[in-house]
Parts: sequence; structure tokens; C-alpha cells
Amino acid sequence: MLNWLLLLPMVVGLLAFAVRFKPVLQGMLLFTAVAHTTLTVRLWGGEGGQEAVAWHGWLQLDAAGTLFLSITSLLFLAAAVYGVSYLRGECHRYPAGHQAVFVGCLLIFLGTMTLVCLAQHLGLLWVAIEATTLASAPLIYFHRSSRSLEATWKYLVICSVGIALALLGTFFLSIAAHRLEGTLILGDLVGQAGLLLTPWLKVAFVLFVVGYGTKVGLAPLHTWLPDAHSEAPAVVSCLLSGALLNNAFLGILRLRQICGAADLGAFGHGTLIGLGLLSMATAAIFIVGQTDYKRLLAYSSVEHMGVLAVGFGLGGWGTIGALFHAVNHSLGKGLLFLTAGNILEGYHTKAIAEVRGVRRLLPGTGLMWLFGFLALTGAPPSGAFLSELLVAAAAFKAGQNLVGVVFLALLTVVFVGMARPFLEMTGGEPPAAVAERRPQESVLRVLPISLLWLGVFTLGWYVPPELRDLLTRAAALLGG
Amino acid sequence: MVTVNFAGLVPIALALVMAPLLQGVINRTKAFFAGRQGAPVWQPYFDLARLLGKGAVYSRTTTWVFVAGPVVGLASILAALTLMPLGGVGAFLAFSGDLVLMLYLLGLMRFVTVLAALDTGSSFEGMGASREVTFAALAEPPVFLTLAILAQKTGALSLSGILAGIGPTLWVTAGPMLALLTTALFLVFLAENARIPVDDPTTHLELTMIHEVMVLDHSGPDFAMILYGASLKLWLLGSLVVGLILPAGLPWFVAWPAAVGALILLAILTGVVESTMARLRMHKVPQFLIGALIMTLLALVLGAR
Amino acid sequence: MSHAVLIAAAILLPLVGGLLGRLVGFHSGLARLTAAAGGVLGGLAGLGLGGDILWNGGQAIVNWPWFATGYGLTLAVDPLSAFFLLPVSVLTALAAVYGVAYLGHSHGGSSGAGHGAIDPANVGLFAGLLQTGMVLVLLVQDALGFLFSWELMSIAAFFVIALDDGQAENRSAAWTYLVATHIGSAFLILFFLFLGHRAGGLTFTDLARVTLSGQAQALLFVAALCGFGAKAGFVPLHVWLPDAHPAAPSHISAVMSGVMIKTGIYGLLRALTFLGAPPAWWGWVLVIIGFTSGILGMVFALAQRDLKRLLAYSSVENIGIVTLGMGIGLFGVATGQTTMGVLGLAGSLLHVLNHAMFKGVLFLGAGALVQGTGTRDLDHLGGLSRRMPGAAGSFLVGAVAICGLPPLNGFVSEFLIYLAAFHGLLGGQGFALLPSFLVIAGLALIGGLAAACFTNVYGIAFLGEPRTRAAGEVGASPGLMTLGMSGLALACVLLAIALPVVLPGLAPVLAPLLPIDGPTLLLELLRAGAPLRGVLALGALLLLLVGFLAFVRGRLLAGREVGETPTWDCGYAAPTARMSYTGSSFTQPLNDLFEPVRTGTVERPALVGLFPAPGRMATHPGDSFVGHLFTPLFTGAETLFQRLRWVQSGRLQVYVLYIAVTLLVLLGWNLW
Amino acid sequence: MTMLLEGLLVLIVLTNLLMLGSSRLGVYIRAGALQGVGLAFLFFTGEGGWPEVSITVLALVTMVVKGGVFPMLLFRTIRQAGVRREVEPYVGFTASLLIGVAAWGFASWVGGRLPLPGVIRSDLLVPTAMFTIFTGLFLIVARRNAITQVLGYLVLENGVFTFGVALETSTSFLVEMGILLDIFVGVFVMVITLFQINREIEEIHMDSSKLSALKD
Repeated sequence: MLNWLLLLPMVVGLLAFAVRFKPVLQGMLLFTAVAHTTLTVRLWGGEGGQEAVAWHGWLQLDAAGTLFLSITSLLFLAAAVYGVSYLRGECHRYPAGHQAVFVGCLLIFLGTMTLVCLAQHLGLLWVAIEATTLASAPLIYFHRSSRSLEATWKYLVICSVGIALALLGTFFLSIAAHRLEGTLILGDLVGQAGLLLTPWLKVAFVLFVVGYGTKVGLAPLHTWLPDAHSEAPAVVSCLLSGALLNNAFLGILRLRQICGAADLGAFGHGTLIGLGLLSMATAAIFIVGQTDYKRLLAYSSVEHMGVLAVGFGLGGWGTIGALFHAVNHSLGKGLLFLTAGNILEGYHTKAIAEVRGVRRLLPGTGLMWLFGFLALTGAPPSGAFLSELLVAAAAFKAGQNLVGVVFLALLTVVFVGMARPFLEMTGGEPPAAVAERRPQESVLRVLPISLLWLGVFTLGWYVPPELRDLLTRAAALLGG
Repeated sequence: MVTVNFAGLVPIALALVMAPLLQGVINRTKAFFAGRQGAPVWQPYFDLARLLGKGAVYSRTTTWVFVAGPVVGLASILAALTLMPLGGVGAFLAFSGDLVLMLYLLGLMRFVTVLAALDTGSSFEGMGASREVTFAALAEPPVFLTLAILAQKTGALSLSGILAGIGPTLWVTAGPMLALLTTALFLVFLAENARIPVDDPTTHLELTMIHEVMVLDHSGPDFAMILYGASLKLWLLGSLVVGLILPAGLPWFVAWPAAVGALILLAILTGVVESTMARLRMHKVPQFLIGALIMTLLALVLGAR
Repeated sequence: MSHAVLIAAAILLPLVGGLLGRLVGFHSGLARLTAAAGGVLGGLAGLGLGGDILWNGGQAIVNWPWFATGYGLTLAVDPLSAFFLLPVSVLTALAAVYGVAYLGHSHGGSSGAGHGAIDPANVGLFAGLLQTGMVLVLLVQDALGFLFSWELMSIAAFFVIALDDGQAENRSAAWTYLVATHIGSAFLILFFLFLGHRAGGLTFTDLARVTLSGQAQALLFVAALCGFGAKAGFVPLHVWLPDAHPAAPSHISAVMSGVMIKTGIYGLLRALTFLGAPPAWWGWVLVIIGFTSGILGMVFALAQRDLKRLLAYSSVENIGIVTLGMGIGLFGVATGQTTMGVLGLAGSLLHVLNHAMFKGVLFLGAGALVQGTGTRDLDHLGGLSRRMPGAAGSFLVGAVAICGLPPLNGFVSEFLIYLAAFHGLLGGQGFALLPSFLVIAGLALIGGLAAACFTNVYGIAFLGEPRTRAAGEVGASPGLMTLGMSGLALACVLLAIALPVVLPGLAPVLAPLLPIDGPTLLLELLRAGAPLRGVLALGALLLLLVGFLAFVRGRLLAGREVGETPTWDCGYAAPTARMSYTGSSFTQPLNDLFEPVRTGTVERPALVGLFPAPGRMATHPGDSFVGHLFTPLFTGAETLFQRLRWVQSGRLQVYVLYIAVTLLVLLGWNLW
Repeated sequence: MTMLLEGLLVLIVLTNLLMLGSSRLGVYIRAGALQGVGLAFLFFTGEGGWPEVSITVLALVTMVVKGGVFPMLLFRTIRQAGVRREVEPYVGFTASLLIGVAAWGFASWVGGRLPLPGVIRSDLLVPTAMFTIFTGLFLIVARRNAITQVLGYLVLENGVFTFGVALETSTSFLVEMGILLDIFVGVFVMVITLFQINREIEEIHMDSSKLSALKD
């Protein structure tokens, strides 16, 4: 089952490179997405009550993996449905070869992300995470404009440098496991964490945080993120922000899991909390007065990764809150990036100041733009409200009152900064030049968005027991 | 507890009968200072009688509000009278906080008068109404503060109780404070009753008037009610000023005549003020009232020592 | 009907009505009726529930299972909730009735002030949600549920404001509201989480049991003050109110101003029941807030020409009065002056109730004017009482009541607050007297200003001659609108009669806020409320006198010549409506006086030469807190953030340097 | 074996210094290639004779990729893009060298103090790895030319790899191959991107300081 999950997108993705017939490409994309989601759903609760294992324990779907894989798969499905319409629409002018590269890379990207969720061998995890960078780079420069190329270049170099440090961390971890013959299998490391060499483990942790943190987009390592997210096509931004960032976080979490097992106490908590708050503050600085709505969303991702970091740093309720927040953020941010894609296509601009009256011009899009904003920023009923509340509660529970206060204050600043552009864009009268073009929104473009919104909305007042159970198990696993 | 003091009916009767007299006394005093013969002190009574005997003329613009103004206004001041003691003898009705009710009844009177003025749609009456509400708003705090300070000093919460508590003892222990308060109240008394230096009841130029210009369009019995209401208000506020000065606790046969005498003296004093001072320019009036407020604040500081 | 059913009805019916209304949104009339039916039925259920609890005592508790998640939602109506449930229910129900006609007729109305562009089904939906949210806020019994309901309510109101987003000012209003409410919520989250952490649980029962250190108590009080104050509209957190109310449809403005902001007061009172014995400085703080809110609210209101903005500022003023009462009450409690405490808190609570009624009337009346004339500008109205007698009569009742004049209900609550302050004069010494003096002087000034303000509104809008053609051609409001308005006006009258009698019924409501036992409290209320009988008696006397004088006047004029003429204009022969005094002129003396605390701009034409060209003068009333506090604060923050943007310089080299430096710093931090 | 090992390490250090001090792009690429080859040989310095087949394969692949494919790719890019052969530094060459020497000193000092478990085959190993990592980062930060940044990344990877080899970390063959594949594809994609950039933006000439349109 796991093999299928992994191989399916990889193989179909590789095949896609060779296909030059556009409908087939789109079919492949949709098929893989549906199949991947189906497989993932079937894997919930494991195979026959056990966690699915493959490759001698190198691959295993544990609770945390299930959670992140489900997010990825779900988001990919939404993105794929949207993407088909996208490929039919705007990119019709591109040659089929471009579409082939796009679909192929998209699928391989999915494959690599799946591998990240499954990998139990930390070396393999590194390979997978670096591979996500490489698979997604061509996606970002899909438009082949000078700006998108620049974004790709920065994305590649910064993430590669960062991830190289994570590789160093992986080696250090191996040294720490000297008494375990240098094993890098997560289960072994956690199981016999008492035998690890603490100083090396600590260095490895820092290297993981900096290395994978670059990929996650924790400030000040986030510098590639606004560029890449704003220049990439909507589908890609959605996946980068909603799926990739979480998955990269998994890298840090795996080490935190080991640190927790090794009984390092509060080691690293301060680091995560500090980076988290710094990320939120940095995001706030760039969100207030932002002129480009896709960059706005990108910085919002930085902020939310900060929320996750704070939550994981706090532990306890914070871990559950952060995991839950990952779900909410992915749904919310995915929906907003896809919506932003609709707006971009309708208005041909990314400048906030030039977009007005979305609600009148593109009713569904406008509504979702507003609803999505509210859902993402934690205005109930929205899952984000509950998860952010949990994180804040964890701060007070841990006696970190100052952290709690700063956390709430930063959330508020970000909210204030985001509210104005969203309200301004949604309301008002559309510019005459745009209104004359009479842009249309197809159902395929609005439906996935609405479903994502429905998800995050529902999570605001009803958390299914299965999800609650999964979150609890994942938190327990991660040493929450 | 609501105390009913049937002896308090006598001051009400006195007020009802004698209120217009004060107006006459003031006019007489002014005439004296102007070296004129002047109208008899009973002239206000003659005016009232004549107005009551007349028909009325209404502007086509007006509605029932215009008619209701004088009626409700007079009713308010009459109701307020039941709360005002005279000469240290308790009022007909007394209860904690009745002073608030009394002052708010005056407020109601002003409210309906102003609305009646606005009902005519005349810019002159609008202007008068505007001035009226402006100065009234500024006059409220000094009166309330004065009564609050006195309540604190006397330990009573009803008008009757407060005025009954002010006597020689208090004047000895807190003389300067009481003097300040009396002065402040006197200033408000002048302002509220549309006297010089705030308003000139005898002017003939609408632009310079406050109270008179508001009632330009009233005629006949309506106007009579307004005039009578104004006299009662003069009496009512005068009683308050007088109450601060007269010693309490005198037997009724001394107290009432003394109070009436004091009221007449107050009227004469008003007449003297009107004769010796010029009307303030309109934008100086707020300063006049704020002056009254500052006096009460000074008294507050003095009293707190 | 059992409590459980009533609770469910009060909460769910408005929402269900709104949703159904949205579903049948294709038919405007049906949608409006459905939504209104939900609102009215929900309101009736709430009224029954609140009335029952207040009348019969006790509590209604019901547990709602939260689907299969294992969480339960405890909803309870205790006397405090029940008390607030009354105005919420009455006002929302009557506003819903009014809304049926209001939304129907504003369709296709004139642009600008009317709400021609918005879909009644959407208004119905969010109005229902707003009602549901408010009832939930009053009923939930745990912090999480409270925050959730609170946000639900806030968001519903936001949508109502944001619905008519065609105009930039409305979008700006929606933003301001959203920001204000969000900042408030942040403080509330802080409050509940911190308190919950101390209490070790998040249900209200847990929270009420906690014992706090002085420092924690102080911190929590400030957090509650900021959080709930932002909703209630304490100066300087009031800035969203004057923007939001004009943007919303009038009947929703009525609900927002009449009861939604009162949930802030409810929250503050609820918070006080958790925080333990109040120190005296809380009383001081609240008195000062009330003093400033009351006076500044009125000062700003006086300067407005936009009727709904004016009413919004007047809400700030009334919240100030409520706060004055609460402050003096708490001060009494803290200093052991029970009578003062009881009176202050009772007056504060009653003013909440009263204000809901008369502000409801006024906003609904304003809606009738807006709908009829298409403008909110006072100076474009005039003479409407002839053409809209129903609206005019109700509005007059509201205006008299809001000025706190006897014999209507507004006086009763203000009287109690005055009385509390006067009682404070008897028991205190030195500085402890100052709150009492502040309250008395504040209320006196507020009363005077309010009289100026509302004679202005009523006189300019309803009396005199119409100043514009639109104002001259208005027809009477539809029956349902009149029903809504007169219902609330009637409530004002009834409350004036009833409140003095039922005052002791407040005992269970006040009990959790006071450190005395039930019988003592009841006794205090009976004693303290005795003067109200005097008020009642004089009210009756006043009415008798009015009747008598009217009779006398009628008899005198009977058979005499009663003529009709034009208004006396010093003999000027051709008066026009443009010559009549405008609201701006009416309030100008007071506005000039308060110029220093109230900013604003005046456009004056430059008149040059012997025959200058025609010029226009216009005044734009400002809000000094917007101009001098919030705008500089927000632009300052934005400028600061702009200055920090060099971080994202665009240079790859610098970015990689960040990585290296972060690595070094973290290694240093974690390993040394 | 130790002789060979230390010789290789010295070679790596020298290539690092060469890159720090040179102004010619060609020198950079060649030095990088040399370093890659040296790195590949490190696999053969382990104790116990001839290594397993898997390691041999790994070493050969490393050698081919780092010593052959990458230089070819880079040279081709330079030729086709018509890049100037001078690297424009932010930090001068003399200063770079001095910083390099200081870094080497620091690396030696830290390397001597790290509580490494097990037997270390040479005292030079850890300092060399750290120095190489530092050089890589420094080249990325302190040089303008985009090609140098690719090279810097390569050098950084070499440093990390040196660590891996030096410490005999037991990542498995598959993972090592995966890592190599990642690096290969990574450099490949970078070069392609540079290529595209050069085609898209006329006057860029691989000057990465001109790639700063995206900022706030």
C-alpha cells in the first residue's frame, strides 16, 4: 500500500514528461490526485489496525505522518481539480511541453512530499525534502518571466544551502547515535534515546532547525518564501504553502521527537518559541502596508509557521494546537492562494491597490476571499480560532505569560494588517478596464475553494473524533 | 422614604400667589434706578389676567408640540414647587435625591419650551433656543455641585433636609464656602431666569435675546402660562438662594414671612444688578457660567479641608 | 414550556429563520418575513425565559452535547443573564418586525444613505446570526464557549456593516469595526486564558472559585476593561461606533447600539463576579472612564450632522452613564458603603435596559427618516412630524427618555446613579468623596448637553419647515415600521412606571456582584428604592397637571378667536425654509465651546472683492481620538514597519548570510 | 593510508584557499572539480584495505559527477552566456584570504575540542570539513557572480560530505546515492535556471546582485 502511494505519483509524473497531448496530461493529474487521496483515506487507521510499514521500517505511516500526508493529499486533490481548469484556461497559450513539465513536476512533487511523510530514516527524509525543492523549482518558473526565474533561483540556492546544513545535522545525529552504530532509523533512535550522545544531539537539533527551518520559512530564514510564493502559479503557491511547509516542519519535529525521548527537558523549546515569535513579528512587519496580495499571503504563511513553531515549542496543548493549526492553515492558505489565482486571472495584477470589487465581478471568488481571510485569521467559527486559542492557552498553562501576551499581540497586529487589503479588494466597484473584460469564474475554480473553506469552517465547531484521536496520537508521538 | 409635610402646602400657595410679584419688584427697582416712575408692582398680575382673557394666534408651521410647550412647561414647574421648601420649613414632598428630580423638572420645562420654539421654524426662535440650551448645559454642573456640597456638609439628601441643615452653625464653621456657593447660585439664578447680565428681558431687538425670543410666537393663554411659569421659576430658584442664607429651624410664623421678605430683597438685588450692569456679549456668557462653576469648585476645595 | 425548549428556541430560531430566509432569498418578501419570524419568535422565547427566571427566581440550565466530541456546552440562564436577555429579546424582536418593512421599501431607494444595494436575505441572515450570537454570549457558561459566541456575534455584526460595501466609507467602517472588535477579543482571550490557568478550569463555576493575588487581579481587570470596553465603546475605544452605525441598516444599528454594545457591559459584570472583592481603584477607573465617555460622547454627538453618527456618539455617552453607575457602585462596594454600591449597580443595570429601549426607538426612527428622505443629514430634514406622525411621536418619547427627563424611564436609572453618588457623599471623607462629585457633576453636564443635542435632533428633523424637497414629500412610514417604533416607545413608558415598583426584583441579579447576603440586599433595595416612589408620585402629579392645564387652556380658548398666521419673522415678507435655523447653527455655540477637545475641519470660502463669488462653507466634525490617537498610532506603526523592510533586500548574498548568522546565534544560545 | 588521507585533506584545504584568493571564474571551477575528485578519493582511505563494491561505486559516481559533469556544465554555461571571467567580489581577495586563514585557525581550534566518539583517523579531518563548509558559505555571501554561488553551494556540500566520510557515519548506500542524486539534480536545475535567466534578462551577465527585483 505504501509503495503504491509513493510510486504512483512518481511513475505517473515521470510518464507525464513524455506526453504531449494536453487532455491526457490533465487526466493524469486528476487521476493521480484522486487515487492518492483514496489510498490515503484507506490508510487512515493503518493496515489491519497496524501502522503501515514498508522497506524494513524505512517507511512507516505513523500518526504524525498520517496527519501531514492527509493534509498534503487533500490539498493536492483540491489543487488538481483547480489545476485542470487552470491548465485549460490561462496556460492554453503555452506549448504542450510546458504543460508536460508542469504536470510531471507537480506529480513528482507530490511523490516526494509523500516520501517526506513516510520516511522513518532520517537520511531518507533529507533526500526527500531536498527532492521536494528540486521538483518544485521548475513549477515556480512556470511562467518563465524574469521575476519568476529570479524567485526560482533564490528558492533553489537558499533552500539548498539550508538543507545542506540539515544534512550536516543528519550526520551529527549519526555521530550522536555512535553507541547505536550510527543508526538513523527513527524508531531505533527514539526507542534507545537514552544511549544518544547529548551534545551531538543538541548540535544536530540546531542544525535541523536552521536547515529545515529554511524550508519551513521561519524568520530570518524565510527570505525565499515571499518571492517564490508570489511568483509561482496559484496551484503551486497553494501546495508550497499548504503542504510543503508543513512537511518540512516534519523534519524538525522528528528530531524534537528524539530530543523528547532523550529526556533533554526544555532544550530547544526556547529556540522554537523564539524563532516562532520572530517569524510572526517579521510577517507582521511585511503584512502591514503590503502592496502585493500574493506576497501578503506568503508572509501570512511565515506568520502561521511561526504559530506552529510557538506551539511546538510550548509543548503540551501547544503541540496539539500546532498540529491542529497545521491542518487549518493548510486548508485556509490553500483556499486563499487558489482564490488569489482567480483574482489574478480576472484582474491581471497582483497589486492590492488595483483590485477592487471582487465581490461584484467574481461573486464566488469574492465571497471566498473574504470568508477565507476570516477563517485563516481565526475569526470563528473557524478551526484556526480553536488552534490558535490552544496555543495561547498552552503558553499560559506553561507559565509563559509573556509569550502568551506577545503571541496574542502579534496575531492581532497581523489581523489588523490583513483586514484592510482584504476588505478593500472585496468591496467597492471594479476598475472600469477590468469590468469591460468581463472575466468569468468557472465552477471548477470555485468549487474546490469552497470545499476547503467548508472544511476549515466546520473544524471551527466540530472536530471529528477520528481527527481528534489522530491529533492526540500525533502529539503523543512527537513528545508533546 | 417619601415624607409628606402638609405644612409644605403653604409655601406652594405663597408661590402661586406671590411669584409674579417678584417680577414686579424687579421692574420697580429698575425703574427707580432709571429715575422713572415705573409700572406698579402688580403689573405682572394685570398682564397675566389680560393674556388669559385673550384668544390666540398660531403659526401655520406649528404642530401640537407648540401648544404642548407652555402646558407641559407650567406643569413641570408646578410639580417642582412641591419639592421646594421655604424658609427652613420642609417642602410638601421630600425624599432622598428629590433635588435631582426638581432640577430635572426644570430641565423638562426647558426642553418643551425649546421644542415649542423650534416648532415655529423661525430662525430667531431657533437662535434663542440654541442659546438657551447652551447656557443651560453650562448652568447645570454648578447647581448640582452646589447642592452636592451642601448635602455632604449637612448630611441630608433631600432639599428640605439640606436647607434645614444650613444655619448659623454652618455659616460659622464654613462661612467662606457658603458665601461662595451662595454667590454661585445667585449667578445661576440670574442666568436661569434670563436676567442681566446674561439676558435682557426688556430688550426689543430679537437678535440679542435668549428667553424672550423663544416665545415670540406664543399668544393669549399660552403666553400667560409661559409668563406665569417664568415667575414661578424665579420664585423657585430664589427660594433656593434664600434658603442658603436664612437660618433654619425658625417657627413657621417667623420663617415664612422672613423668607418672603428675603425673596423680595433678592428681587431688589436683582433689580440693582440689572440697573448697574450691562448685558454681557453672548460669547462671554459661557465664561460667566464657568465662573459660577469655578466658585463651586473652590467651595468644594474649601469644604474638603 | 420547559426551559430547555425556550433556550433552544431563543438561540436557534433566529439563526434558522435567517438561514431559511437566505434559502428563499429569491423572493424578497418571503425572505424578509421568514427571517423576521425567526427573530420575533426567538425574541419571544428569550423574553419568556428571562422573565420567568427573574420573576420566579432560580436558574435554567441545559447541557448541549457537542456532537460526538465529548465536549458539552453548558447553557444557563442565571438572573444576570436573564436580566440582559430582556432588552436583547425585546429589541431584536421589535427590530425584526420593523426590518420587514424597512428592507422592503429601501429596495431601489435613493443611493447614498439608503441601502438600495443590499439583499434583504443577507441582512436577515446576519441579523439572525447576530441575535443568536448575543443570546449565546449571555447563556454560555464556560470561557471557550463565551469566546466563541462573542466572536460569532462580532462577526455577524461585521457582515451586517460590510454588506453595503459599495462606498469607501462603509468599507472603512467595516475595517475599523473589525479591527476594534479583534483587538478587544485579543484582550478577552488573554483574560480568560490567564484566569482559566489560575483557576485550573474554564467553566464559569471554576472561574468564580478562583482566588487571585492583587497583581493578577489588577492585570485581569485591565484586560477585561480593554476587551469588553472595546465592544461597549468606552472612550477612547469608541471610534468604531460612529462609523459602523451609519453603515448598517437602521434596525440593525438599533440592535447593535441598543444591545450588542451592552454585551460589553454584561461581560464586564460577569468578569467582576470572577475577580473577587473589588479594590477602590476599580471604582475610580470606571468613574473616570464613564465621566470621559459620557461627556465626550455628547460633545462629539453635538457636532454631528449625520443623524446616525450622532446617535452612535450618544450611545457612547449612555455607556458612559452606565459606567459611571458601575464605577460608583463598585467604589461603594470597595469602601463598604453598601447602599451606594447597591444603588450604583442597580442604576447602571437599569440604564442598560432603558437605553436599549430608547436608543432602539431613536435608531428605528432615524431609519424611518433615512428611508423616507434618502438622507441622514439633519440639515436636510425638517417638518417631518406632520408627515410621519407615528415616527415623530415615538421619536419624541425616545428623545425625552434619552435626556433622562422625568417622567420617562431614562430618569429612573439616572436618578438611581445620582442617588448612589449622593449616598457616597454621606459616608466618605476627603478624596473618597471625589468619585461622587465626579458622578454628580458629570451627570449634570451630560444631562444638559443631551438636552441640547436632542432638542436639536427632534426640533430640526421633525419640527419647523422641510428644508429640502425630499423632506417635504415624505409619506408616513409603513405600519410594521411604526409598530416596531411605537412598541419600543411604549416600553419606555411602561418601564418608567414599572421600574420603581419592581426594583427589589433586581436583588438576585445584583447578588453575585455584592458581598452581602440576599435578605440584606433585598432590604437595601427596598430602602434605597423608596425615593423612586416619590419620583413616581411626582410623575403622576405632572401628568395630572398637564391634563388639568390643557383642560383649562381648552376651556379658555373655547369660543374665542383662534387665528393662523405665518411665523413671526420680524415683519419679513417672504420667509423660506432655507432661512430657518439649521442643526449646525443650533449647536454651534456649544461646538465652539468644545472646539479644543474635538477636532474637525472647516472649509471656509475665500470671499474677496466687493462682489465675491458665491462660496460654500462646510464643517466636517472630527473625532480627536481618531485624529490625535489612532491615526498617528497606526500610521506610526506602519512607518516603523516600512523602515524595517530593508531586511528583505532582494539580495541572495544577504539572505544566505542570515542563515549563517542564525546558525551561529542558535548554536551559541543553545550550547553555551 | 593516513598519508593519503592527510594529503587529500591538505589538497581540499588548498583548493579552498585557491578559491578564496582567485579572481578568475575558470580557476574556481577547476579548483571545485579538483576538490570533488579529492573528496571521491577520501572513500578509499578507510581502514581495512579495499572497500566494498558499493563504496567504490559511490566514489566513482562522486568523481564523475563532481570532477567531470559539473565543471563541464559550468564552463558551458559561461561560454554560452558570455559571462565575464572575472568574479566581482564584495570582499577583496586579500581580505578573503585573511578571513580564510582566520577561519582555518578557528576550525582547527574547534575541531581539536569536539568530543568526537570513536577513533578519528586524522586530526585534520574535522577542521577541514568545517573550513570547507565555511568557504562555501563565504563564497556565496561574498561574491557577486551567480556561478560562484553554485560553486559555493558545491563547496558547502563538499564540506558536509567530508564530515560524513570523516566520521564514517553509517548512512546506507541507497541514501548516499540519493544524496548525490539530489545534489546532482540540484546543481543541474540551478544551472538551467541561470541559463534561462540569462536568456530572459539581457544585461544580467550572471551578476546576481542585479537579481533583486523581488523585494519589499
